[in-house]
Amino acid sequence: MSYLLTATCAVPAAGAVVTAALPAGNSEARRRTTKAVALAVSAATLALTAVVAARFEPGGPRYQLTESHSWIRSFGISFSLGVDGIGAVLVLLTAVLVPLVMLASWHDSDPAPAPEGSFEAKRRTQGFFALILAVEAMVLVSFLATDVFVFYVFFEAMLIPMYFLIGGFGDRAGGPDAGKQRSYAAVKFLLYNLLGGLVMLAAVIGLYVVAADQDLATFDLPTLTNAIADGKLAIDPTAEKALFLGFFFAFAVKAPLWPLHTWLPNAMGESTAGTAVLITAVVDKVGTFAMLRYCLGLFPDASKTFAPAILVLSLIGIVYGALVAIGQKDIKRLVAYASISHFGFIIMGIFALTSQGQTGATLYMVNHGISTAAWMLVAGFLISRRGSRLIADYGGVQKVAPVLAGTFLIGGLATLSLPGMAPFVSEFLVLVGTFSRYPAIGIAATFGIVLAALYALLLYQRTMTGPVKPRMEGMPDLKVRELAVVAPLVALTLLLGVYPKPLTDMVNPAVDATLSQVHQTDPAPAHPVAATTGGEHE
Amino acid sequence: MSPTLWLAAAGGNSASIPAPHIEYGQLSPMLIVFAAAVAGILTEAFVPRRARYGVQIGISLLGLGGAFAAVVVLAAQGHATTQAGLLAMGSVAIDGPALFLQGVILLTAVMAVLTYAERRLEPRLNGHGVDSFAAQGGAVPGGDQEREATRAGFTTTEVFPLTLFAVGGMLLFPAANDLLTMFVALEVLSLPLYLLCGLARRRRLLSQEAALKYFLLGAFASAFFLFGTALLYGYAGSVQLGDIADVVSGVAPVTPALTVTTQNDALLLIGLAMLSVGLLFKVGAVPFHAWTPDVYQGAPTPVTGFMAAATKTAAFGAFLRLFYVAFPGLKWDWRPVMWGVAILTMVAGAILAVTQQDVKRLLAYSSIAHAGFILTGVIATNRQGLGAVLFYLLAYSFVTLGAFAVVTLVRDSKGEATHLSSWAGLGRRSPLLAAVFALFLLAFAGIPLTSGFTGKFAVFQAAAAGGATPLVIVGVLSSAVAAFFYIRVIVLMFFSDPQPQGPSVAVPSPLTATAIGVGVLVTLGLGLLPQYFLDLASKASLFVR
Amino acid sequence: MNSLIPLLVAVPLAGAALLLLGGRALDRFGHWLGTLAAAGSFGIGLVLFAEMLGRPTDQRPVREFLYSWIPVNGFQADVAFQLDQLSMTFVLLITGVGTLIHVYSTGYMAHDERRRRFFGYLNLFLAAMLLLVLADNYLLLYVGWEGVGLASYLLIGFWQHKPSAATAAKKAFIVNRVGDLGLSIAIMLMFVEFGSFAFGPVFGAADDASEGKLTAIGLMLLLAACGKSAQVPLQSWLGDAMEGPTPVSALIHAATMVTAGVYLITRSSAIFDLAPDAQTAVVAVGTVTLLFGAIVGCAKDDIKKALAGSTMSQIGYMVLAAGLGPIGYVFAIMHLVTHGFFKAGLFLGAGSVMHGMNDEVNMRHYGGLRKYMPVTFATFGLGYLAIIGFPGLSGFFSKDKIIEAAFSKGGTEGWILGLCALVGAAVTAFYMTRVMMMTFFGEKRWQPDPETGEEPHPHESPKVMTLPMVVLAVGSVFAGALFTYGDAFLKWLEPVTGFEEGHPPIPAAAVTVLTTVCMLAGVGLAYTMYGRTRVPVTPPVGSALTRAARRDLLQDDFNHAVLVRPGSALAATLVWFDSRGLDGFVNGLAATIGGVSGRLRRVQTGFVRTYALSMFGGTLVLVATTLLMRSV
Amino acid sequence: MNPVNYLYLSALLFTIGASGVLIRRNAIVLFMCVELMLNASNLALVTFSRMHGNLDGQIIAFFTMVVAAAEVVVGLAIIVSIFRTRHTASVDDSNLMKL
Repeated sequence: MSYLLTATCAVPAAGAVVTAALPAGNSEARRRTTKAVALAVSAATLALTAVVAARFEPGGPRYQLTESHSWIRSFGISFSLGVDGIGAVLVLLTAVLVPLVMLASWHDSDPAPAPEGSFEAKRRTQGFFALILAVEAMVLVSFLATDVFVFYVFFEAMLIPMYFLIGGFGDRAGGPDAGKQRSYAAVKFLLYNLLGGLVMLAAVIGLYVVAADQDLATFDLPTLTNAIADGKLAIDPTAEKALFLGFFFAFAVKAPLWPLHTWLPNAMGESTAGTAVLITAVVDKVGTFAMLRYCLGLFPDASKTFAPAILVLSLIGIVYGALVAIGQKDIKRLVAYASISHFGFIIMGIFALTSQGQTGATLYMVNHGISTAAWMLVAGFLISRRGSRLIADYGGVQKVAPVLAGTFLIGGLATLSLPGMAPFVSEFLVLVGTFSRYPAIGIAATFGIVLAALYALLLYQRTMTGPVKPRMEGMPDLKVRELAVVAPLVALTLLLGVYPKPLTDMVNPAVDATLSQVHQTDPAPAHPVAATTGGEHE
Repeated sequence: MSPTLWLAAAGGNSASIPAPHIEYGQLSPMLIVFAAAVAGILTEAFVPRRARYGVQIGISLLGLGGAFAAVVVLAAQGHATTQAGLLAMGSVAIDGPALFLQGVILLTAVMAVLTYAERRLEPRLNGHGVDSFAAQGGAVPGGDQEREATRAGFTTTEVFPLTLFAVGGMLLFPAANDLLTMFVALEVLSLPLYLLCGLARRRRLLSQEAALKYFLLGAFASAFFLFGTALLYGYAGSVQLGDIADVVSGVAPVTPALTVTTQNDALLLIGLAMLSVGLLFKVGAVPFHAWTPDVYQGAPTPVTGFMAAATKTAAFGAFLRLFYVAFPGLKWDWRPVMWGVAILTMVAGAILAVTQQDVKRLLAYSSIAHAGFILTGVIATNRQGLGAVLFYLLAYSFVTLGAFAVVTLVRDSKGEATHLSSWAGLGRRSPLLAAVFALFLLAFAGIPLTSGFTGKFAVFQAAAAGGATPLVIVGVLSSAVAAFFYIRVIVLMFFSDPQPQGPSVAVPSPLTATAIGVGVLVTLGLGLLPQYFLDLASKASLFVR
Repeated sequence: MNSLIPLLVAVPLAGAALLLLGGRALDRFGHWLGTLAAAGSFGIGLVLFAEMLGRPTDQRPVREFLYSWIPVNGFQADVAFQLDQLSMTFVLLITGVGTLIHVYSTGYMAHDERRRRFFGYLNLFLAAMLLLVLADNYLLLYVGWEGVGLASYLLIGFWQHKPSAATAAKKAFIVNRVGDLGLSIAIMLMFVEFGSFAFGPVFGAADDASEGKLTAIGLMLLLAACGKSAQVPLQSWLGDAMEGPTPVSALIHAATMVTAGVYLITRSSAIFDLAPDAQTAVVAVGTVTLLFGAIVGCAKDDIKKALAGSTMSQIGYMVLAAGLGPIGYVFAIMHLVTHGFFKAGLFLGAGSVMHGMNDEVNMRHYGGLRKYMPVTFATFGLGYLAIIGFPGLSGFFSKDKIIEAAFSKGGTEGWILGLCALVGAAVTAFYMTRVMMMTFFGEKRWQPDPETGEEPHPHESPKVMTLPMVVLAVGSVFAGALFTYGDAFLKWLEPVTGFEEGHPPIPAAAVTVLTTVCMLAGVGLAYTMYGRTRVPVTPPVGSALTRAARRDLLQDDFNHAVLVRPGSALAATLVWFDSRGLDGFVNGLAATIGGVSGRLRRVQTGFVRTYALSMFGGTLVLVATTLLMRSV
Repeated sequence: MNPVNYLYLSALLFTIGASGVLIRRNAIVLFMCVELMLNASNLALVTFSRMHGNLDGQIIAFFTMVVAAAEVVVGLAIIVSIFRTRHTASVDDSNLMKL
């Protein structure tokens, strides 16, 4: 039994502890060591995940590199990990983003003017980076867990470090009541997700009780899903529906799905750009990921029953998020609402129950992570320069800081999923996948792409073009560090747009497995023509 | 009265009253504690004032430690499982739950004693370090006598023997196998607590008021308990839980008297209800909770911690034994009622806590909510439920003690600063303490990887398995509400700006530090690696009859 | 040999990458680098053309599979190119005209400090446009389709510091996105219908599909075409697109990109031929637009906007032709090519004029420029003659064929179309003559620069700018004749698009005559209005129609009233709803709990007897319920 | 004489005691009412003991008296100390802690 996955999760966890324990102090040197250590740890994690991805064989069994360590026998709980294609790509995403986020928020944790000897002055930096690493560790576990209980535990525990990140560290743009706003956002984030989590807890217990009644007292996901698939474990329909809703509610809050989304704009608006990226690009993905793995795997029939309703909600989310984004005055909130619209697409892809939809959704998770990270982080650089989040305060940036403007535009274009960029691939797959089962919804969702163009380009036009606004002159262009953050993201966006095959090869088998759990096959075309790859029809 | 009457009452066979046979070895935990208590009293009588403090601590720790050792030995001898049985003519049971809870109570007591003995928090009085108890309990607050005592640096070392007596009662309570023993145990654990509540060094008026309220209501409740006992005795002709169970299930040999009394279910049901009142009062379940916030607030904080942890444990122990041993046959009568009580307790506890402004009252209401959660496990009435409740009590005790120990450290000129507003920004000034308290709060809130979560999961799981799914749902929802006010405190500590003349955090002696440290360890340990203790609890989860 | 095909795209793409990522180092010679890339692509195009001619007709189309792009079970998208006669025609047009305009731009943009980036964008456009016409499946075509949209966005907004430019750019992109909606839905329909969206398979299986499905696909494709080719109702962006530098207008918004719609329709002939209703829609759109554009063209005083109007209407002709089916496709493409020449020429001429008149665009401030810029005048003049369809010049041949085909549609439909086309011809002649007169004839109406106040000193543009104009002029003169000679173009394209002889109700010669007459009428009218009578510097009020035409026939006002204002209102409402409604509900819930808590607290009076009472009450309830449980 | 009547009496006493607790203000009287409730229980115990013809009830009664005595000790101690502090034995006066 290899310990590779455990190691992958343990490294950032240990790193968090170490970072937190680093000698306190406000000296620039002390802070630099802290940051260096944290960055090194995240880099090591990235290396490990790279190994995982390399060791992963797309053709192989569903879960690979599996390991299982008995944890709480009384409830048939074991700390078991395993990676499937979907998990693999998301693990990679996480590991790639975290170092970049750290690099991007290099100075966000430098102490604001604070009384000597206070926490701000002493341990702020350690805290910030330790929390990021803690979040990374927990997210990794929840992507890798193959035990429902283990997943639940980390799905929940993740909230705490996230909560302190949001509440403890904001960007420099906050007004006089920034602190109040921040803690409001943090509490809102925590309560929403905690409520979701507690409802899920009831469902988790319910699932266990139901399973235990049919002497299958375990939380082991493969065991459960297989038992359900071949009817060894029969959950009566009403119970299944209830349990499904219990799980789905938690994930829908996390994802977030309309109308449970209202915590996201506050959280992303008030926290630092880096934290915002962690929220929307990494943590929220656990929600959509879990829908795919747990809702569909454990409750196939209920999933099918509720799919149409969920599709409608996600459709509303797509349009609603985009429209509200158009109406925003605050850059970061705009990005947040854009993300809500995108999550609509992801969820739609998942519950269209077609292989295009689900592969699309999975890629969407990755691509949205990358592109939004690029967009948000550049926005963060911008905000850190001018000290304001208000769109109205900006204008003509492209004149003074062309590179910043350029990268911001690229981020925007990626967000409106321009063909040739990664998001296009996933978005189109989702649309096709949805369309092929629910044409009306598919078409309606397509209108999202127009709205996306609207909010993305409006934001660019208002901030970057036109005459240079006062207090804009002499705004410095991107520094090397900032370029080092954006460049990889842009590169990935283009690369995955032009050549997504490596990812699709990883994801497809997992998606097929998921669909077979739900007993669904893609609708066949009306007048099929010979499959057309590799130029066969020459 | 005259002999003839006697004989008549005794049914004419007075000669054959058997000489009681007592298993001293298996009763040793209680005996040791009581012995230590008596020794403590003697210390008060004969040891010079200066030396008492040390001696009392020594005696207490020795007594409690010894008792704990005895418990361990008994458990090792298998008295928890195979050798479980009835002692002292069937009036005391020694079995898994009894020993487990006795162990928990003793450990809690040890930590409590540590916090009692803390003398670094109060400013030294002309060279004498003093603890958080009144210089002289009897002296009028602000009166000359008190000033005198204070100047002399007196301290009320009687608290140690009092606590030992209370502990003794608590040890007996969950082991009591007949209603009379239970009643006596109830009183033995309550009376010293009444006194302890009134012995705070600061805010003595509040302290005395707390004592008064606790005492009057306690006495009121035990009156109900006693009347319930009377009625049940009337119904079953015996106060032994086992016999009562037999009579209820109709397997007992029928005597002419029984034929009369057992026709009258009212006796049985009313008696049951009144017994529950006495116990529900102790565990602080709605609507018998009213005393909790006031008493918790007024009592000296170390005492509050001790009460909150140990009393609840003991009371739930008795509660479980009563319902699992004497009234399994009555499930269908008492379970619906308890459902109501549990729901009411969870919801009211959570909701009432939302608007509290005083840390100790907040914790009081949270303890009410937790009583509700534990009740869901009790209602499960299956072996899982029993095990879950045992585990929950273990987890809860240490979190509670730890939390109250932290409260003792946050002080300003007027002593402990318990008003929430003064806790603002604590996390900025002393992050470590705030982090520890946050951990305890998160455990209360049942966040995963803390003991609170494991316990909550266990009881809810048992309840669901026992068919009480609605209770579970109410449980999680009220947990959400509860989370709200725990988080409120965390926000206050970490995200709001410190007050200019806010409280300072006193540096405790190793005593309190140990108590808190152990609390932290147990909280994390039971969250991360609970397996051993879950096993222990489930092994212990069988009552002897 | 096929392996050259990817290079067609790769070369300009590389150029773009180099120019955009390469730092200031490239500033000095970057523009030549870009031009080189264009020329190189053109060269490759010529080579491929040569060797395509070398092959027998049936083997001319070639396909080059690069790699599998998005493989998801049934959904197989490849990166694969297809080079057939149709694509080849476009390749040559794009790279050829493209190269010329690169050269022109080296002069035109000489003084712009962001010149390097400009050429980067131009290269990017070339790459995208080539991808569009070379793709062998609709999804890859989509990439090029939006790629050119992006390039156009970047180039229209090249002078971003001008809010008007930024707005125009955004508008162009958004309106195009609406069109793209159509394309993506069409692709989805194809996927659901055929399980594929590659040209070969889809066209192969087209006749299995129900006409309804095909009509739907066709209409969606038409929507896409409307967006890209500025056809009614999605034409509103083209006028504003003139905010971009003039070479951009010439290349993108006249010669190449805007014709992509025509390409799409022609390429999808297999679908349209089986969906007559869709074809009717296409024809209708084309006809409406050709008149619409022409009318707008008549009213504009801004030379570029006048030309933009004319572009719109000329593309209307092409779309009309394409909608006519096999009788039209060839001529649509033919007109597309010739139009590519003369319209590019005209725009470059306009650019040259502006260059000389320090960027003045208002024709009312021109006049009598022929003496000052002879070359420009000559080339512009030839382009003018070509577009109005002066006999013998290229426009004459291509347009005439279209009108003829329109008549051949047959029935009243045919008559209507034909007559509209004729009217269009007349109007074309009118507004082009107007432009000609106002710009090069009549007395000077030059105005000092509003800012600097300096008088304009019109002068001929440098060789590097005039040369391309000359080349294009030559093209606009001879292309038509060349193509028609022995039906060369027809023979060339027929294998791809198919062709059937049209049979106009009136003899072809008659049509030609009619066309010429209309043309002359238009010229005459315009001459009397603008040649003989002097042109007022300030525009006269004009008729209602004129006033409307000046505002693009109220197109924008319509959009604003129907889409923009309600849209932003809706957005605002939703913002309110989000914070007040949803969030309000949640916060309200929290507040309610707090309120309940506050009220419940009152029970905790602090009076011990109240507590006792609550206990007593509790006991009674407990007893009562226990007894009740038993009795029920 | 039918022992059941003694039960009625004890119930009556118990109720009187309970309502006394609720009605009276003086801590001492309150306390006496509690004692009354205990004695009511004793009466019941003894009666039942008689009915069942075993001694348990009577023994319990003795225990109860002892316990009650202990309660008195503690109770009076508390009440007296409060009286000395506040110079009143009215329970309603001590409600510093509420809500």
